[in-house]
Amino acid sequence: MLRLIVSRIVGLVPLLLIVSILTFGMLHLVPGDVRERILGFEATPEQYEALGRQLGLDQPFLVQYGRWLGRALQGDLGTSYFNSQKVTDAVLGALPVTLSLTFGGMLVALAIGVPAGVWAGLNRGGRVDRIAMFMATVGQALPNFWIAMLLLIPFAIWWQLVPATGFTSPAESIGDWLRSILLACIALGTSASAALARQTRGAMIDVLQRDFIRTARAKGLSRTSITYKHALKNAAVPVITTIGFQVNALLSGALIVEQVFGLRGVGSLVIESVRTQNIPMVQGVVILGTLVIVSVNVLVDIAYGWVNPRVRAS
Amino acid sequence: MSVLLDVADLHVHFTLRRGLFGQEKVIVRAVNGVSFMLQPGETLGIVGESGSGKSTLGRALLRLVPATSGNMRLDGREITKLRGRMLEFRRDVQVVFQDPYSSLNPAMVVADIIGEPLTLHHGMRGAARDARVGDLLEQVGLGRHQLERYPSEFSGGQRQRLAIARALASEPRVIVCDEAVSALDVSTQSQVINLLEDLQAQTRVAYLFIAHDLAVVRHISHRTGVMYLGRMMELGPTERLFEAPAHPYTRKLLDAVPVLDPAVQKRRKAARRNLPVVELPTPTRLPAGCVFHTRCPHVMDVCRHEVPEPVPVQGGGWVACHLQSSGPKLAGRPLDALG
Amino acid sequence: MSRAATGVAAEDTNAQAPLTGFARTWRAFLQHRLAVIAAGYLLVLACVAIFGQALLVHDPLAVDLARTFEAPSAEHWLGTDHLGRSTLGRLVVATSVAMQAACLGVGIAIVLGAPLGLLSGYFGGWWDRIGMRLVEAIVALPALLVPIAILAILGPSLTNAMIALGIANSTAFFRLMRGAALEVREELYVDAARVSGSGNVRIVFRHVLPNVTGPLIVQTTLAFSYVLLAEAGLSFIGLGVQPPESSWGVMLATAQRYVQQQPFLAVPPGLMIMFTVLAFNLLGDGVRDALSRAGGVVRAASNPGRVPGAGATRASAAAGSVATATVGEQPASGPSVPQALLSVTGLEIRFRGARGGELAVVSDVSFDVPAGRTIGLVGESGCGKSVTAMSILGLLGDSGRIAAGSIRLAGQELVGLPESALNGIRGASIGMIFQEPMTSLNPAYTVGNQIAEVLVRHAGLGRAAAAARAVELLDHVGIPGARQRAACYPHEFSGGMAQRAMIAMAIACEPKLLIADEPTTALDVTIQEQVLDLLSGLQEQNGMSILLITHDLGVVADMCDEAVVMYAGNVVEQGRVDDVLLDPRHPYTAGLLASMPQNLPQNRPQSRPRHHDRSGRLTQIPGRVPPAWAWPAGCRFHPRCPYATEVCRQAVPQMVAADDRRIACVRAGEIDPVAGWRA
Amino acid sequence: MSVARFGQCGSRAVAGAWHASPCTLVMLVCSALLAACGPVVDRDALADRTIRFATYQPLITFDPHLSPTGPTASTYLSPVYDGLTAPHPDNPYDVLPALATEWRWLDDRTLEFRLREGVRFVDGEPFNADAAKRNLERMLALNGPRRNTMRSIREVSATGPYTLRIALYDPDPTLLRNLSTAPGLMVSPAAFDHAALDLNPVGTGPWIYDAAASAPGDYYRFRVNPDYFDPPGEDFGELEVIVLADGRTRLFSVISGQADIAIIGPPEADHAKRLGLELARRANRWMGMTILDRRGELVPELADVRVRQALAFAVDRQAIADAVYFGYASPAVQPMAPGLGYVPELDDYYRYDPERARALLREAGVEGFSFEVPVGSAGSPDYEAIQHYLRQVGIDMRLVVMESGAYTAAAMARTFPVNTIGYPNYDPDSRHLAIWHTQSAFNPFRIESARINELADEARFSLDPELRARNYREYFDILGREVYSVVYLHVDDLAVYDDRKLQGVRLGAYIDPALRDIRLRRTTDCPDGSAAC
Repeated sequence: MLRLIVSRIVGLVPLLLIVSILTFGMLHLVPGDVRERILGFEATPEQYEALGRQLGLDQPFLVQYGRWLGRALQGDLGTSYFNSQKVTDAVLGALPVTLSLTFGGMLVALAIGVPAGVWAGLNRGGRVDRIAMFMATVGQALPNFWIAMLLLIPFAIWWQLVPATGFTSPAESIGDWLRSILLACIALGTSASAALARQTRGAMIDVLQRDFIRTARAKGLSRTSITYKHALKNAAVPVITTIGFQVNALLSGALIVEQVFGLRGVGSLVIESVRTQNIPMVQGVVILGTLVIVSVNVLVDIAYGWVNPRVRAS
Repeated sequence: MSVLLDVADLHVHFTLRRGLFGQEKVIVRAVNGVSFMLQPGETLGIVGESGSGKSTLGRALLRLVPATSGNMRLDGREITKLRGRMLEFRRDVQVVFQDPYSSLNPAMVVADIIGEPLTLHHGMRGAARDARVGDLLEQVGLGRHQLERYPSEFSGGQRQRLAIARALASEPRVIVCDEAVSALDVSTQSQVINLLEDLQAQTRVAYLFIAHDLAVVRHISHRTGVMYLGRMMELGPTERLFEAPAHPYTRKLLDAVPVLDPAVQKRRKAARRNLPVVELPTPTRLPAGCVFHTRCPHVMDVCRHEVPEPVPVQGGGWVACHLQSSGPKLAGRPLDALG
Repeated sequence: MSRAATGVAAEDTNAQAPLTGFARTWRAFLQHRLAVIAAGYLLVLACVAIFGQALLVHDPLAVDLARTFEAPSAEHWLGTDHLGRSTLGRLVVATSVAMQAACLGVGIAIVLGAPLGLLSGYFGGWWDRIGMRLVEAIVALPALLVPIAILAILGPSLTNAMIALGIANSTAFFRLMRGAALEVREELYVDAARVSGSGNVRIVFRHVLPNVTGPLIVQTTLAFSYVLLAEAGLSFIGLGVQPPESSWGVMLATAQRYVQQQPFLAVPPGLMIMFTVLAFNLLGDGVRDALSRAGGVVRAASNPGRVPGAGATRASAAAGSVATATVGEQPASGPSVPQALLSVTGLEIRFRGARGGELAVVSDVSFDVPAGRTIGLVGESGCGKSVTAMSILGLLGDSGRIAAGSIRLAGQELVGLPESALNGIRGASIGMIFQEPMTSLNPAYTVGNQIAEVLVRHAGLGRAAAAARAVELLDHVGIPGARQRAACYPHEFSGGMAQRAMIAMAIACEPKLLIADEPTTALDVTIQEQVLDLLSGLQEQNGMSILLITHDLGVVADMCDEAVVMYAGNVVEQGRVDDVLLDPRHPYTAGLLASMPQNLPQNRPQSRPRHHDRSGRLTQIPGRVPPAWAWPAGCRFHPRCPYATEVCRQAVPQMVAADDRRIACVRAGEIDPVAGWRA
Repeated sequence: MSVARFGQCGSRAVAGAWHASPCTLVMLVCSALLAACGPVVDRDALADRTIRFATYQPLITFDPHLSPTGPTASTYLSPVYDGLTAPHPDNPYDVLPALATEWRWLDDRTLEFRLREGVRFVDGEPFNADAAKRNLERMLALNGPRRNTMRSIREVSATGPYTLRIALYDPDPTLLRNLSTAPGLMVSPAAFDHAALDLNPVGTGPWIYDAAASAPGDYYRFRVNPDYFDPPGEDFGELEVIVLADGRTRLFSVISGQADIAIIGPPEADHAKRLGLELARRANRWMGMTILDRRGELVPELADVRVRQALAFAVDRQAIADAVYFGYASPAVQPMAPGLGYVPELDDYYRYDPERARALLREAGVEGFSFEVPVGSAGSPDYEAIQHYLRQVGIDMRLVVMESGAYTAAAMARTFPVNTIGYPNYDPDSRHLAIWHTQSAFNPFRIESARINELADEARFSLDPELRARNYREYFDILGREVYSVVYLHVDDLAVYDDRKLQGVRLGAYIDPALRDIRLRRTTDCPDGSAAC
């Protein structure tokens, strides 16, 4: 198990390196002169040159990348084009909002999707199954920001059960934090739960047809025991993979849903940075976002190893 | 008789990588120094348990996996190192696989499946091709009207007939039958075996008949080779090999196959030696010396260190066993053979 | 048991008019009502996208500042927006934009991802490794950030957004095609094509490509959903379609802006997105389903022989013929045997078909298993032997049931027992082992755990005691190093060891009866020998009875005291094993024996069985075992029987007992069942 | 399997954490839902003494000498910095004393300031003539975006510890006002070389920026400066500026009590009023198009003045003001609001008259033409409406929606024949230099209009109000009749606030409230006497 964890973490290094080269390279393809955007149109050639030196634009690409990487390893992802704000600070400042939404949404999705999927899988073909799967199919088709809009109006505007906007840090008040992300998490979780429910149901049905379930029945085990001991753990294998994918989808969804609630998370940061072509900021968001996703994937892999001894061994 | 196929000291090794960075290399010696010859119109049976390398041997012969070392000659022509499409070689050596379901492309109709080699090797197209495919279908006991059907519309036995028709299409000299009847039910199996025998009588095609079912091999083969963990342990005329096996492993295999006479079988069962259960060696961790020594009831010191060389056996063929070369003998015959 | 359902499909298509793969898929698709509706909806949507603007009553760009934010009315069916434009009109324009955008995005994704993935998967090697690393890297990026980063370079616009989404989504196609190509590459038919002389190009285009188009279509529909949702999201946050261009996302952004003035504005575009994505998803589901139903024939049926009771769940018009089968008639009393431990009488098992209706797959089956004896249930696949065995434990699954007959264990009637009572018997009085020991063990738990579980359940042992007993049991069934092996997972066992572990589990509670369903079929002969010896040894020690289900008559000869031969859901012959094997009385038994190549020991027996002919050719039984829905009237064997007469075509043979034998053949006694096969 | 089984998570046969987890999750989420469904906490109680202002634009830089003027400057710089002068809240052409207590023109090219004594920057450095001189010199040397507004300054000298003299190249009637904007704000000379000055201001203002408690881009907190030279009284509060990109969200933030005052757009205004919130409004900007390509290089038709006039006649301004701006705008035909540069006669000249527009086009021999217009995404509805009206007279205006950065850049390049920037509707001197002067940034085609330049040059180098009024009247008369810019509306800036908590709210010269003037209501001020406010 330890070996699995170590190998997964070591495996991250080349992955992150490739991602960083990709983003660094890609974002340096931006047409036009960066300096123009920073200095405006009235700057002198001397100013241009000085800024070029300051940004290291006079160096070859690899040197630029090497410098950037060196600093990035020390936690410095560069500085905004437009002021002295550190990219790392800006992104880390925005992450709590986005991560709250992502993982809150995941929690909602798990709480709805997994039981619904198990239930539907156990009652394959029954009414519960048909209703659950119909809802899941519809749920998958709902844009989460639309759900967010629809939730916002009654709950936050008419009845004011939760604030319509604003994020409270969990460090300040857990209750306020929950309130500030609740609607967004429900909006995000709804569509994610649909995918999760379908996947769980499929996994459940698949597992229930396996030979070892027949063995378990032939052993005279109770249905409860067969369902919860023998079926669930095996059904968890594909479901856990789905969770990995869903975290990625939820993070993306959070970027948009943030806008509905006017929460200043990574979404606002990146949208604004795209609009102003603040490349270091976009780059920082992509890199740190990737770090989040791959960290989650490592956790997913570890969980995967826990339910699937085969993975652990290899 | 002339030699059609000559395989000498064939090795097929695979490399697996393990560990964090794939730093641990594990070499799987799937086929480990196998030699034999095949004559036109002959059936050579290859028997062995799973992991014995018999299928890999067939695939190496078909050039589906590369040989690590050794030589294969077809009609005296070196075929081990052929490159490219090898059309001429492909025409001469064909295959019938075990699984009649996955060996036929589900997206193609019969005419295309069987017609493909006709187009490739004989340039036949259109009506001419279809006519020839029809002939082939009739030859294997199917009807011309089935030209436009998909493989999924046939039963297991019929599919195996289709696979045989495809193999025949290029008019090959050798057909590798890789467990060709193993997946079939008994009543269908006998139909296919009879078909193979009839075709051989008509076309003098040679079969390399790979199977785990000794009874089938005994029935169909002229000569039989026994493989264990990548090595050929014994090879000889089928009747001799089955009636007087020279290798303890051959004997063990033969003893393990139940016979249909309950009285006889009960006697054999009572006579079995109840050896302790051991973990079987795998192709990744081959025992030193004779690969069979870990399971051999007659194991001698020499078996643990030296790989036995093939020695001729009375009644035809050869065997690679120290008992036959350096073991104790009685009246000029190895002790074990007296059983 | 549900695998059985697909196992027969191959058989039934043979009887129907030949269908091309496409036609079959199409027909399967048409049965998917929701998917057909979805396809219709998308077709309408495509027409709206292409022709809609021409048909509109209202110019979608016609501003009417006097009539802003109107609710739906007869004139404006969906109301008006902030500039007094018809929402319906804008929706039509938006549909056109969305569809074009989606086509562009998906097109880019396919063109970029599919060919590369196909080649990468087919050829493998370095390119594949580099490609996969790149794809892994892109996949590790937060999904929407890739398009956003690309938009940072190209600037926000619809085309750029679509390029971005296309690139981001191309990885899905890359991975799909790579996976499919990898899978297909391993298929035997690709090897066969190579042996036929096909080059790589030909293999890729003729063999690989046609077999991956199905998944490709499914992925395409999913990609449409993804791109539509992502486009809406990007437009919503202002990075996609730019107003005054209209798209669903832009309309939602507008709706959000004017939510105080007219909340209804959010409804039409949202529903439109929902319905369209839903339609694509349903279409994808339908296509996937249709493909797996049509193509699944190939995949599911590629495990021939492994499917116990194949032919079980198929229902069709032919079910009518089943009605002639005799049901529930009490058979003549069996041969004189010691007190029966298990007594099966007049058993009939029916399965619900996929299209409704019920089909008897086993009928009028009776036999006894005396205490301490081994009874072999023999027959080819599809004869109903496994189903019979499963029915004893009440394990027929949801679609099967015992329709008639009785199963008594030591006098206790098992048919109709409630589940909880059966659970007390399963694993306790009756143990069971299966054909595939590897898949019959739960991969997620250690072997020791799974054995201990039975003991906790039935023997009332505590966890620790059960674990200790599990080790003893493993040792007892001859597993070396039992203590360490108990802590191992099934995948760390070889097939033979796993079957020993299964046996340990089955005998843990010292059952009176062990049902062994093809226990050695998946094993090598030398291992088979050991397992059979183990079973015999255990039987000697604790005197349990064994019901052995097998197709291998050699195993019957080795193990059994008595043989029960089944054909097409009926018992055709039954008797002492020497009698049945050496002197078969039923033509089927005789034919079966004659068609088997034989391995006789070197020291030949004095008496060679009569049916054994070493003249050269094997005896052939024409045809094959028909599937349950195609069972003929009269004697079910008559179409294949060389002795068949008109009587056989009509009369259902009854079980007749004579000299410890029971034979169900109308012509029993008048014929020599061996001689006829020689002709 | 039965539905009921599902609930048996805790049954004895089940052991191990996994089995319990679906149940645990359900319970966790349920408790979260319960916890979250209580009433919204009364946040006023938590931060009673803070004025929370929700705006749309994040800080660009706290370094005034590198900052543009405009809303971000007045939102973020004005709390922490003072200039020599301060803008007059009601009169855009007048200033109030600030760090300078009085000033006088020694001649029309020399201005002398008397500086306030005893003022210290928040880092403890004293403010004096030397500090002021070094600030102005730094500003000139740094060449920031608004240096051009100070281009008349020739030399700055400290003639005493608290007297400062500024020598000019030319007479400059706008200097005093410009000194109150960003480039004229005073930074502690000790902080000049701080690399992070752009995020850590060191000024003399009534508030001190609390960097530790702020999240740049998200929210900015300002503490009251206890040593401010002009103590504002105890009803003065702490300040928090919250950035919310979306107007609707900003309104919600006031509704849910997260902000006390917010910039909103016209769509939100009525909703805010219905909820009983107060609205502050001020018409600061005009909405319309400036014709960049008056020589017709890109669009030949635009060279004809009749075509340009047609653009002005074709649009129903009132309808747009009512429908798109919900009444928070008024029809206008000229850039300047009443005051300097306003020409009353023009108001009668351009009325909504599509017939006239068509006739003019016919006269010009133009039969339908098209041109492209860059529009910021927020301004899109306005131009979609205008597009509709222009189409009625046969003009095909195509909108190209752009992000703000690209949009401003496009307005200064020869890419489009017009721009749609909404300039302030006062201060003709600056507008001339920015828009219509031959060398203006927003005059990329370098179109020269001798008479206009002449009128403006005379006016902007003159300290004579009469002459300035006369010249600018003629200037804008020409501009109006020859349609250098087509003006459609003067648009209100809007701020919504909670008057139970705040008083003294009015909008400043840009789209932002005059933050320094806002006072907290004391409990006794509450209309209903409740303690909530």
